[in-house]
Amino acid sequence: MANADCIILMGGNMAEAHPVGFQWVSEALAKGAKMIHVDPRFTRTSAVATKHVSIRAGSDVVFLGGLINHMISNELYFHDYVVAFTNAATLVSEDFRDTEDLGGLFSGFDPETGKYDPSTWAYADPAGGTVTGPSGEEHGASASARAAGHEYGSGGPPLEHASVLRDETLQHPRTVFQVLKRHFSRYTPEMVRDMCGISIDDFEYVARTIAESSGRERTTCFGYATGWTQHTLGAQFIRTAAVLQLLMGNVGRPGSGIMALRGHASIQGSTDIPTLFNLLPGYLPMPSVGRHDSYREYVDSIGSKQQKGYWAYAETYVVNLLKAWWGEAATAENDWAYDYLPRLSGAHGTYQTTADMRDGKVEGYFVLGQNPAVGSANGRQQRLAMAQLKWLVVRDLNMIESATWWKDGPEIESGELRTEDIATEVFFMPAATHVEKAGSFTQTQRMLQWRHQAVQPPGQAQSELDFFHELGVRIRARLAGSTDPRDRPLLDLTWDYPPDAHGNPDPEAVLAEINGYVVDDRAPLSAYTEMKADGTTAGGCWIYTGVYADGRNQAARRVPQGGGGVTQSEWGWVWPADRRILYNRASADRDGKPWSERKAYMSWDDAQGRWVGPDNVDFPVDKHPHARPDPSLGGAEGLAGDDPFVMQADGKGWLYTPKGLVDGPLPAHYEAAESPVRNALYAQQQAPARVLLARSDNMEAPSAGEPGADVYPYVFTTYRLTEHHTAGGMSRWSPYLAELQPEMFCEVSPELAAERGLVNGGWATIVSPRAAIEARVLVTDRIRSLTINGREVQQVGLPYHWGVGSDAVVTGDAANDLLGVMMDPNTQIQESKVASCDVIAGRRPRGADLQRLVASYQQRAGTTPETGTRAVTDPEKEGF
Amino acid sequence: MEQPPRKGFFTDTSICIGCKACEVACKEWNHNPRDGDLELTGMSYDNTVSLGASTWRHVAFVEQGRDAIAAARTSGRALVSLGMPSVGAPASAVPAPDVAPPDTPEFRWLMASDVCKHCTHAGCLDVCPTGALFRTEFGTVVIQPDVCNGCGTCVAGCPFGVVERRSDGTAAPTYREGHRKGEQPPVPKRGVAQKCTLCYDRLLDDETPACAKTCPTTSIKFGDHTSMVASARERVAELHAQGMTEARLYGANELDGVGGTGSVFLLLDEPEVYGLPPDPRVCTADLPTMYKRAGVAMAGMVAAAAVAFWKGR
Amino acid sequence: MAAWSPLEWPVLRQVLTGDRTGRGAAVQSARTRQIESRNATADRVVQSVCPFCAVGCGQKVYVKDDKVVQIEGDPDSPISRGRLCPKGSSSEQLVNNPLRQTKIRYRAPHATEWTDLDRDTAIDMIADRFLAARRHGWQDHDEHGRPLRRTMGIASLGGATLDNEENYLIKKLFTAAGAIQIENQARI
Amino acid sequence: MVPEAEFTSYYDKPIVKAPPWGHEIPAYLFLGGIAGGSGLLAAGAQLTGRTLLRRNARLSAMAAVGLGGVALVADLGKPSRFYNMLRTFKVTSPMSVGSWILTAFAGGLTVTVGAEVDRLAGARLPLGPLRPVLRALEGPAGIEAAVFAAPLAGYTAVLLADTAVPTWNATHRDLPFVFVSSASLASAGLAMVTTPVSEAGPARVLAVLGVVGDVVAMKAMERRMDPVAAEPLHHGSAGTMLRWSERLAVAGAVGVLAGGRRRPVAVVAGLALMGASALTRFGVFEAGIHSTKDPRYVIEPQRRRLAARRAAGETGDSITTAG
Repeated sequence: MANADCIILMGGNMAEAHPVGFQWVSEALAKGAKMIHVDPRFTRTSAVATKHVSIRAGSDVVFLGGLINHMISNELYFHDYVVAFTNAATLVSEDFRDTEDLGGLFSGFDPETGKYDPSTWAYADPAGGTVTGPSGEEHGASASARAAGHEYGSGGPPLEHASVLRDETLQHPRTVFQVLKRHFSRYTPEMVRDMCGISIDDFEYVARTIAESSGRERTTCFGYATGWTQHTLGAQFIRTAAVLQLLMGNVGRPGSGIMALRGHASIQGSTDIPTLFNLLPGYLPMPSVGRHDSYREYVDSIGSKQQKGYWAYAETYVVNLLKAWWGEAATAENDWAYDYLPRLSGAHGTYQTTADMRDGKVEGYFVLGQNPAVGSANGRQQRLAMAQLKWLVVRDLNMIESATWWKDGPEIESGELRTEDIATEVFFMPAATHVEKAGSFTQTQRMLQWRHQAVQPPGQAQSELDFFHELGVRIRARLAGSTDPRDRPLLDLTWDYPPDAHGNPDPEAVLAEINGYVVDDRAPLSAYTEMKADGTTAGGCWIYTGVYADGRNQAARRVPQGGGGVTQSEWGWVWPADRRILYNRASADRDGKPWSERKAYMSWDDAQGRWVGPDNVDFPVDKHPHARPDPSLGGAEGLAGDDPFVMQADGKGWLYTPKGLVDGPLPAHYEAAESPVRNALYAQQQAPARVLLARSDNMEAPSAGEPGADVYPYVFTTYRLTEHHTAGGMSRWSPYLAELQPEMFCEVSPELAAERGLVNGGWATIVSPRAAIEARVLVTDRIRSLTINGREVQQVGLPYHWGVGSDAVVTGDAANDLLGVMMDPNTQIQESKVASCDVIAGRRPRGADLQRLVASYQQRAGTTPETGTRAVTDPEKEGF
Repeated sequence: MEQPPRKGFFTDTSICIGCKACEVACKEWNHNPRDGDLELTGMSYDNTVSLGASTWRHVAFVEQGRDAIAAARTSGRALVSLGMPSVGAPASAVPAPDVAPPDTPEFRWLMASDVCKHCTHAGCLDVCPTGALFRTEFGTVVIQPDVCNGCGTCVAGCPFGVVERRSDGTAAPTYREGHRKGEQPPVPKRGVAQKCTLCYDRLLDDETPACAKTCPTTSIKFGDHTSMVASARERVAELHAQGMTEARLYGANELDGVGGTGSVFLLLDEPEVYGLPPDPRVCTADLPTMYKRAGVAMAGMVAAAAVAFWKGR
Repeated sequence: MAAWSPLEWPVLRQVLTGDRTGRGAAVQSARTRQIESRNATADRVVQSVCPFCAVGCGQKVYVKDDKVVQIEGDPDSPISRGRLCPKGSSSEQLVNNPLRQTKIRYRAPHATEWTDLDRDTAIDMIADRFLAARRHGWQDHDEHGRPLRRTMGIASLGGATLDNEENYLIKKLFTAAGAIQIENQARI
Repeated sequence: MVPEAEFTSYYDKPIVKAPPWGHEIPAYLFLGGIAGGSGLLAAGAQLTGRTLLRRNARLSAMAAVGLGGVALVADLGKPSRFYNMLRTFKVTSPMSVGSWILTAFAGGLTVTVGAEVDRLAGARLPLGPLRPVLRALEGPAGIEAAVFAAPLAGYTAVLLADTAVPTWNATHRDLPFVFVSSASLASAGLAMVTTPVSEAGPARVLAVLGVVGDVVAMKAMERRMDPVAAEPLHHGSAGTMLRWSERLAVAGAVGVLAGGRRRPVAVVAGLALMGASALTRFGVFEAGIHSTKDPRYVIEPQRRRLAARRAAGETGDSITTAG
């Protein structure tokens, strides 16, 4: 990032959320770069930005689409890069119909199910027809790992093969480029002004700055965070930026790219080695019933051997995982114990689980270093759901609200729950801090860093590793001798980790298993390319292979400053294959020469016959840039010398997504699920494929144009402050942090304050269809009222760190209680950044009056569980 | 005994992001108790209000509109035209492709981390009767908590309002012991004056002070005082070259009322906007005059007494 | 405290040393002259990584008498260059926080208060409940007779603040047990 | 709304901190003045052979020193470390200088009081062979104490003025005159209360001179101060106290002149004068504390003097510089 000439921070507040990461922005600024912050609020990031552009929350696609349109129509895109490295020249199927043709929907939408059939979005096949997926299914990475905006994770979805039609003049009307041009033509500066509240001058300033800071000599970098992911079309927010960055040639080059700024120490790691329902380690999908009933179906669906790049070897990764888990019980004869894996049947995300819990379908719940009573959307639903559990295990450092809701939660105060009536058994297990256990975190740029243990955990505290290992041992002991086939997976599980001096499993041994080894002699593998699909190697997470190369813990490498080279490669270990910039083949042109001296990184050295540069090339190291292998070849062999996007099935950067996203091949702007603004781009108001959870405990506010929309007239957005950490479990118990931001507050514009009689330092009550909370008021010019479609729209800012309890140093109402659960269909992430509310002066009612207040609003607005749940906007019914 | 060079801070507020890491790192290192009573102040994002006995770094937050920004630019320009001592633009000016002034004139949010100034002429040090305050080998001013008897004179002696005698540590004291709101955390060193030591213990071990070490954006720089002043001058010239005439230095002038400060600041507005005095003067600068005047007055008193006994019947 | 000596009297030292005005070395106390950095006196220093956000800043953990006495930025880290944000700077307080829980607490059904449990009992109780819930929520086949081999009785949330090795064991154990409702912050 | 920071201050928060001093401090200022003045009266009486005045003045001084010392110690944050006041001698610290003055004064005074008490007790104190020594030292000790009497009465003015407290600092040229005058009139007043009119003649003269000095010095001081820094002397409780102080002082002087030879009048006038002095000390103290609470008292005088210097072409001494 320090190498960028222009940095666009959008949908994130980097200076506040990642102050230390922000030093690289500071450094770029000191070198003369520009930084533009596009955000609904003027934050601490804006304070040091070259320019702050105020945008209506949730309208980012309009703004970015406007930029795409500007770059295309003024021919400001990086032509040579686009032609060479993206799918701009690729032809799309004749059957594809764009939003232009279908009133805001793409072809293939089924209003009954609310889902798209993506088959018409495919590339045109030279042999006629379309290039579809191997068995019509995508692998897990694209369908949901993007959950946390993991744009460069492990690549795109599979294609049957990589043979496509291309027109490098970009003139054919069915080239991706022409489709793109037409699609974004309605994203004009005027549209940006009317929908985002951004003046044409400001828009042009941003456009000019990006255009001037892109191309051969310069690069622009984007940074985003949950301001993009937490929307009903969050993945498409990121896609829009990716399209723009590909158009401008800002991917795979120094100072380029799109940086996901993630919020947790190992949130990347917990997606790579996922504690997520839909994934297995290394972005392999959890098998789904009906699609993956047999091993063959499963393996073929992940990656086709005929597609280009490294996903073609997916079967190898699967075999190694199964072998690592079930050891000798996994054999070629039993399909490597594939049948030991449980099957999904639809989404089993945390919010679906919560609903099931509330309905009494879940008995036991482990909450591990997380605080859903405060941190999850619709907190009341979360707490009421937990009250239906038989038992709950909370493992944390502090006595968080998720462990105490049964005695001091908001529902106890309001009388909805009575402690004596709650049958849930609660185990609070004290956890170990990061210095009381050894292990690795994977940070936001995919780097694994090892933490050495400093001291033993105090008292009865223990690490997750020790606890779950011990739990596994006892469960297996109880089942010993069982003949029930359902117990086989547990009994055959490899669960014999050598103990350390204190009798706990050695975390390095776990890392070694993750890394992978030769089954015979336990020799560690040094690269995933060494993995075999014949059962002679095993490895728990193929993308991490190499982290234990040579039997050394590479994540523990700590040469000061990483050894001083440009890539600082002797510090930690970066997956995949210790590569610091992904797709870095794109830092050189088609012929393998640097695009410019200034932005030189990797390049082809004819003399040595290999790619050279400061990094490990993200490409077959000896593949000549002019190599043109037989199109029918798959895997790494199939990659052409100018196919830098080695994880995409055609080796190209995807401006258009023929497969892999479930809500459209191109981004299109839809309004948030709750919005007081009409979508001016299309008749379709909300994202048609958004995921809903229509329940009486998860009501939605009417959107613009619907009766009752004016009952919740304001837009609120939630965010975090630099002084606190998410739901506060690690910060509200710290006196030093608590005193810096001691109370829940809301930020409002002077105009809204005047409208509602709010006083700086006083109290306000914020009401949504789910809940009402109180907050101290900060009236500030940092929040602007915006003119949208000619009418003023007021936004309310709500930090979400506080929760109701009695153990923390500071407590307060939880902003997340206001949120409903409406989700992005790609990621199953809820929309936290935009929703509708009303604000009134004064503190909220206590006791039973609180629910009465919420109910009276619901009545006035006429909301029912069905409100806002129609997939396709009906123009007739909406009156236009 | 060889004297190490004078040490100091250069706090460049133009790159401060208001994260308050300095406040936390300072408290953590110095084991200072939580301050205040955990109430929102309504002063933008500032909830610690000022420097004090337990808050030795304090980040100020100032929200300003167009008029205030214009005024700051004007007052900054006036400083330049006063012909202040100024080194020219740095030899290696940054190769900025575009020196147009940042075009966000409608609004700005200033953040500035304040700290003890470690004055060349330190009022607190001068007026201390017990020798609890002393000037270290690093040219910094430090309180010895084992000597201080809490007379409080240094509190009155500081023109910047830095020193404070530590009482119970909260603004609205309660005497329930504990850490939560409404409770009183244990307060060490109660009753003695407290302020920034510029991490005297860390300096002895050749370590950077906690605040400067943690600062994510290098807004707080630490080093030899002369080089701090030099880089401050370079930085202000750089900003002026970019058209940011509101930038100015505070404490870099050894001819000022406190002989220059060990902690130098780059500000973007008048000092009082940040809660700093515009023209501080060490009180002991006038001490000779005071002693002289007091001598005359005392002589007068003796004379009056003499007259009284001579005339009084 | 060392025995008091008349020569320690600063007034005398003012006269004897050059510090006539009593504003320098003459007034230093014996304790002041012995000041040392607690980093310098630590028994060992351990390299670690900040547990808060995903930047992955390096930390140095100073330990004395098996107690963490200081956590600060690791200047060797190319990621953070020794710097930490306010949260990272509070890490020592996270570890040594007086409010931190170090005891297992158990709330029985309908109880109004916590009680204590020893760890052995607690893990045994959880193992029993785990197996029971697994059994109760077990599904062998879906309505079309296709294999499911899973349990809907157990769910889990969390992992984004945990180690890769921990997440790996959690996922491994839960998957082998047939539990699928495993989620973390990445989706929140 | 978050108030946009005024041009002049940071959310109206104080710039300088008020010293953590309670009412023990003005009480001490008052008592120190009484002690110093009484020390001078005692020495005069000693030299002019007024035994009653000598005895009463010495005892008064001792009482004032004792009470004052208690007040001082009580106001410390760590009273148990009061002895550190003599840990060092710092000429830059009026508090240090004052501590040595107080010690020196109290030293001589204690000897004289010992002698007086022994006399009062009819030489029945168990002094043994020390009695002649005491008697021999009594005279020189009285003179020694007298040497430190005026400094004791006056140093407190420097103590207050030598601070960053705007109103106190602005008085630094003239407050010593106010304080020695106030000390004179108060100690004289006390002598008029304790001593028969026959021996109180010098006290009456000193009282009148003290009142004249007090009123004149106060007026001169206020005139010379920055008008904003002087404001707290006129407003609020400080203003009220200082107005009543002047009234009581003048009334006391009139009483002395009109009827000072009548004991009851002398007693009333003496009490009035003591009241006047106490009010002066509390008033000046309060005014100073008040001036720390509002940043305006720091900013406005400082900006004015900065502007004046700049207008006069002195541009090299500002803390704010362009480079």
